[in-house]
Amino acid sequence: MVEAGRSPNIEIITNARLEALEGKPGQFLAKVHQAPRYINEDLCTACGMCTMYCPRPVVDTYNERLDITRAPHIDYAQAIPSSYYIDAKACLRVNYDTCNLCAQTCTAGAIDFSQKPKKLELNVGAVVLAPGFGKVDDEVLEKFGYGKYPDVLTSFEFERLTCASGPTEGHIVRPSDNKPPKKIAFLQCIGSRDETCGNGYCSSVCCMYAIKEASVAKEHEPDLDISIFFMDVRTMGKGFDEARKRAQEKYGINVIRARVPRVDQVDGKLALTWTTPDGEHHSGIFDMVVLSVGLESPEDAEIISKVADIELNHYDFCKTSVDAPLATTRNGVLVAGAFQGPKDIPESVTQASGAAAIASELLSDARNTETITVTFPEENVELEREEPRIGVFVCHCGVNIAGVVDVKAVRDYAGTLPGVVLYEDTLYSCSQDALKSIAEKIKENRLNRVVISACSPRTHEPLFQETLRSIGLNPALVEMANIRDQCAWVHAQEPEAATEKAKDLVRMAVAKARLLEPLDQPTVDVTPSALILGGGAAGMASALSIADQGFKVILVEKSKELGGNLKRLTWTLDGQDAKKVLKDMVKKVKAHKNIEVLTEANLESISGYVGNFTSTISRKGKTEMVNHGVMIIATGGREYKPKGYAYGESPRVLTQLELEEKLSKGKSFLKNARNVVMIQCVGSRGEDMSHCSRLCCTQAVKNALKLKEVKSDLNIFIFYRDMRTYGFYEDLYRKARKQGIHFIRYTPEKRPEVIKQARGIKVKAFDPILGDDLEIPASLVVLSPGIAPGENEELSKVVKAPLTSDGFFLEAHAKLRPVEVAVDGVYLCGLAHGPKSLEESIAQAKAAAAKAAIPLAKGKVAVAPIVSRVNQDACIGCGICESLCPFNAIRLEKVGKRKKAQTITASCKGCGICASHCPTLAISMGGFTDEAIMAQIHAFSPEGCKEE
Amino acid sequence: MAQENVSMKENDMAQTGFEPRILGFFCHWCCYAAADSAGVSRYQYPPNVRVVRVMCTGRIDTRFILEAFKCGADGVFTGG
Amino acid sequence: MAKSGSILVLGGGVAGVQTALDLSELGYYVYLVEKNASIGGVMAKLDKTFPTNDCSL
Amino acid sequence: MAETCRQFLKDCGVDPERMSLEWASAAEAPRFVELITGYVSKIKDKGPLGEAEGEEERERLIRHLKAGVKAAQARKPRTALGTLSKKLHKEGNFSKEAITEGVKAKILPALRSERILQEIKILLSEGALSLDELSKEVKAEKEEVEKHLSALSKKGTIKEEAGKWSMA
Repeated sequence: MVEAGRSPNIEIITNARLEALEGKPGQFLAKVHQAPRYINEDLCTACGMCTMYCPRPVVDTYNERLDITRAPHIDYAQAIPSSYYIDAKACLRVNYDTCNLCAQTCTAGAIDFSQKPKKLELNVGAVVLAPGFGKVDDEVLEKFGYGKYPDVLTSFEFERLTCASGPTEGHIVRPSDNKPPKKIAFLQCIGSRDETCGNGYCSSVCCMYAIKEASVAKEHEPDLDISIFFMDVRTMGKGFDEARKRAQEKYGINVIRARVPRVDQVDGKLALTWTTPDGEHHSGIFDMVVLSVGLESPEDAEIISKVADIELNHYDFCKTSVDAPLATTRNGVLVAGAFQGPKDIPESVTQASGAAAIASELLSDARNTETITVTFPEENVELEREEPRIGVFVCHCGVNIAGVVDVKAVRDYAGTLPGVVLYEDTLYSCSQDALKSIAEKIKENRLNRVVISACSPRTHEPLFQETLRSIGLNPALVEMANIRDQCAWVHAQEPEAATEKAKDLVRMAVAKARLLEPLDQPTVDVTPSALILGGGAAGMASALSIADQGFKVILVEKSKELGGNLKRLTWTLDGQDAKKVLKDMVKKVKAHKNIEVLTEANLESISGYVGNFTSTISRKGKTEMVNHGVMIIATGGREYKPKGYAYGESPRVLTQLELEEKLSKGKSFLKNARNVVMIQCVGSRGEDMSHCSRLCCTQAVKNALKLKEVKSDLNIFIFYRDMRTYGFYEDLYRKARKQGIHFIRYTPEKRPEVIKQARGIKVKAFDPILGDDLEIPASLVVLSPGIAPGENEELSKVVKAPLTSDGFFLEAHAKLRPVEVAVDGVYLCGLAHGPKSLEESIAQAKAAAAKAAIPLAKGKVAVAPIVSRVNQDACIGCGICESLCPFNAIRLEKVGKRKKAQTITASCKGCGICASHCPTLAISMGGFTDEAIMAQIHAFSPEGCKEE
Repeated sequence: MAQENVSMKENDMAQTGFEPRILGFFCHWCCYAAADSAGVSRYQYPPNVRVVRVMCTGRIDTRFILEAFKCGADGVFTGG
Repeated sequence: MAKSGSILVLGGGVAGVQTALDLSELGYYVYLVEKNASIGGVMAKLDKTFPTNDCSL
Repeated sequence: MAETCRQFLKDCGVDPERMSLEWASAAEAPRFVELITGYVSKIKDKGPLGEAEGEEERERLIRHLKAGVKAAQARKPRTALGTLSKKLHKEGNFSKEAITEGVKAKILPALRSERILQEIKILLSEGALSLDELSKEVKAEKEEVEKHLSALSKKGTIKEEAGKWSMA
């Protein structure tokens, strides 16, 4: 987010709405109305004086109305833009022309009541709609006592309560008496899966956040008694089922399968009654009730639909289709995030990148025509060469650090250290105004080394490095002391020891900073092509996107034909002809001038680095070398092969895909059929594979409905554990129930059994509602086997990309980098990443295409400067380094008469094994020199310790 | 006897009052990241360790460890 | 008339911000239009995220 | 590296258990916390450096370490370390026995010999000492010390007067 605020090519227009969208794709004219902030963004220093002096209280919507702020305020400390604004509705000056106190107190002169609303007319080539989601009506919540009983909260409110920067600083208290609650109930599906309020869909995220909020609450208050009331536990995302299980076991959260109809208040406490699946009635008293509210379509969905001229679906979300999940009904207008349908963060982020790819396909001719390139001022080499002049900035991080560590004491201590000429504390050093002020102070004091004592360099170093660059200093001249993640947060109970530790860490950082040296910022050219592994739906979708963005693609498929698992599908989940979707895609791929398809081909090896890979592809007994800049793994997965359930023993036992294939050829096989039994979670969720395969529930429902369509007198039974028909798929589930399809829950301890008889087969299972065993003679048993990983293990070794414990490829970061793998320049999509539907695969493929196209579009990649350097005068050419380097990044070369070691900078990962094994200490690491590490060790001792 | 008791107590006090100084060498990609994530999860652990970040444990040289002991470390924890 | 190299992104939540970032990296100019006074959307209100409990900012 | 370190720490009079090498991946925060907590309490039990070692003088221990650092910088032991790593790497043999034996046979003697040499120099620069005294101070057999003494005196770095050695 901070990056968006810093990018010169992103213009943030706040307080604004779209009023009209005219023209055609490539040449739209967007009319935008912008309301005044009344505070000049460029002048505001975010000091907060205006908030302090304003006499007008307003409820703090950022803190879910749990707190009070004033008319001029900022939503939260790290907000972007980092400028205050005035709430026009509440302000006395705006409405009554009185007061004006804030303008008088503002020393920066930033408050400007002369601002008028602006009308902007923007020429754009494409539009991406990402307005997010709306909130469930209060009316729906009132049924559960919300608004009537103070201790009934929404999950969003509860989220703020558990947050350290929230209104209660993370203490969970009852709003009615400010006392900590002992028993909390979470009610799921509030405003979701509920036709009475018009929201028949599943919101897809509430199960996860309820478990998260319950875990966080238990983390704060281990004695809390928490119950979550579910209908189905829908943790179908990648790794979510395991996380749920862990949370349930670790925190002892009670999971109750029941829908609570209402909430009553009795003697200041909240009374609930519910019925469990076995028909028993229960009741209980709770101190607090949290309503897990669903995601609605945005409040302004209809306005957006009118203005942008796009259609909505029957729930007022944006209308899209399975084969083009990010396209609206208007060409050139795309959609991403929850407006397309309720979804979680990883999926929103994926769709966002996917929408970017489609816009980039559309406008590839106009790439770089309107962007601004930033040039950094030239490095002040002379200043860098001067004696170290160190500035130390100690961050409060709000209460995150200052709540534990005595920040001022650490700051003053820093002032006593040699070489330090400036020492200050900052509230949030990563906020934009703080960065600005740090930059100014560096200039004013002619600093040439900077120590930021704040959070982790892993997350924030790039930010401060860029600040240095922006004022003509080499980015390698900043060092961070991690006094938050590795100090304040982990020693919360020992403020004194934490403060001592912080001082030590600062002393060590300053010692290292004294020895920091400027490092080169090399860049290398990029080979402008992509290698894509896998010719299924995901591989083809990403190939088409990259090709349409104007780059060459080599598509490698191991079988004879393109298509992958899509070849086995007959209908998509929204009822389209899957064969046609496949045919269209294959045709486009084959006809595209930028795509070269290699079938019956395999990746044998890959070397190089982002921008310059060289791969060996074997094909029909021959091998060839291919150069490419990036790579996408889209190797797919496969249908799990069921074990047991008489599968393979009786022709009456099929898998869902086999059923689909049969159905597509005609219905004669159903002629004498009476009972069809479907069994869910075959192989999934702990039977053989531990993960949930995500779409088998929906697929089973889809096929059950298809069977009913073909032969309406069939009796269909679906044995399931939790029906996970998330999002709009819930519609299919409801339809299936209405058509009389029987859904029977089973537990893993009592799985249904398929028994072969002399004539035909029967299914024996336990029915929890009857409380007894059930026997169904079945004409057909359809198993829903999960999605198993493909042959990922070998590929994982070739590419050096890690797998999850379930055997799927692991993404670089589950939320923020969902389509990248740990190896730079290698991206991931489709079933190779984890089980998902066709529409999700296509969206993810587009996202991978966007990420992969970034280095291609830039044409150059920066090489990390932390690499080894060989002092060739000291090198004796022993070759120890060459033989030990895990990345083949150092080799012996003839220099004059002798062999000397030389680093291949672009391949070097900076591990330093060469340096630590060099007999003559001839190798040093950029940013981690022997001297610097020694200095840190010496500074470790409070009395100081010298090298001898 | 009584005297012995006192000295035992003193000894005990000294034992429990001893706060060792420990130097850690953490790998940027693994242990350092794990330590960060421990922070994010607000796990609590003793405040005795000071950390030197390295890009990989392969960077660690025997002399760094000896130097650390020489400079008064009671222990050295290397984390890959 | 030539195509425009700019794109309008409506909404400054996690999806809008990610779209804007990717597009700017791909060589386009982005107008990020947000109805509130700051970007970040709901994501900025989340303390931690499921299942890793990472900080959401 | 770790094994070399352990064996050499022992040679310098430091309990090798004071050094620990553990693995925790980025995703293993709970494991990290467990490891660090366990390690700190282990060191607490051992007491301050020098106490558990039973060295009567902490000063002597520090001197071993000072010489040890110098030894670890010297080319001979470093070459031994590099050569062994290279060999094991080539053979793909990372078994504990191979490493322990290799270090014991090749690296430790080089490091130890260099440490003794460095320590003799440190001691003699502070004052004259007899062979017996030297042998006790550097924690080495007389034969080992004698070897270094005769080499040093050949080079003219040190001299012997009335049974006591001092810098020339």
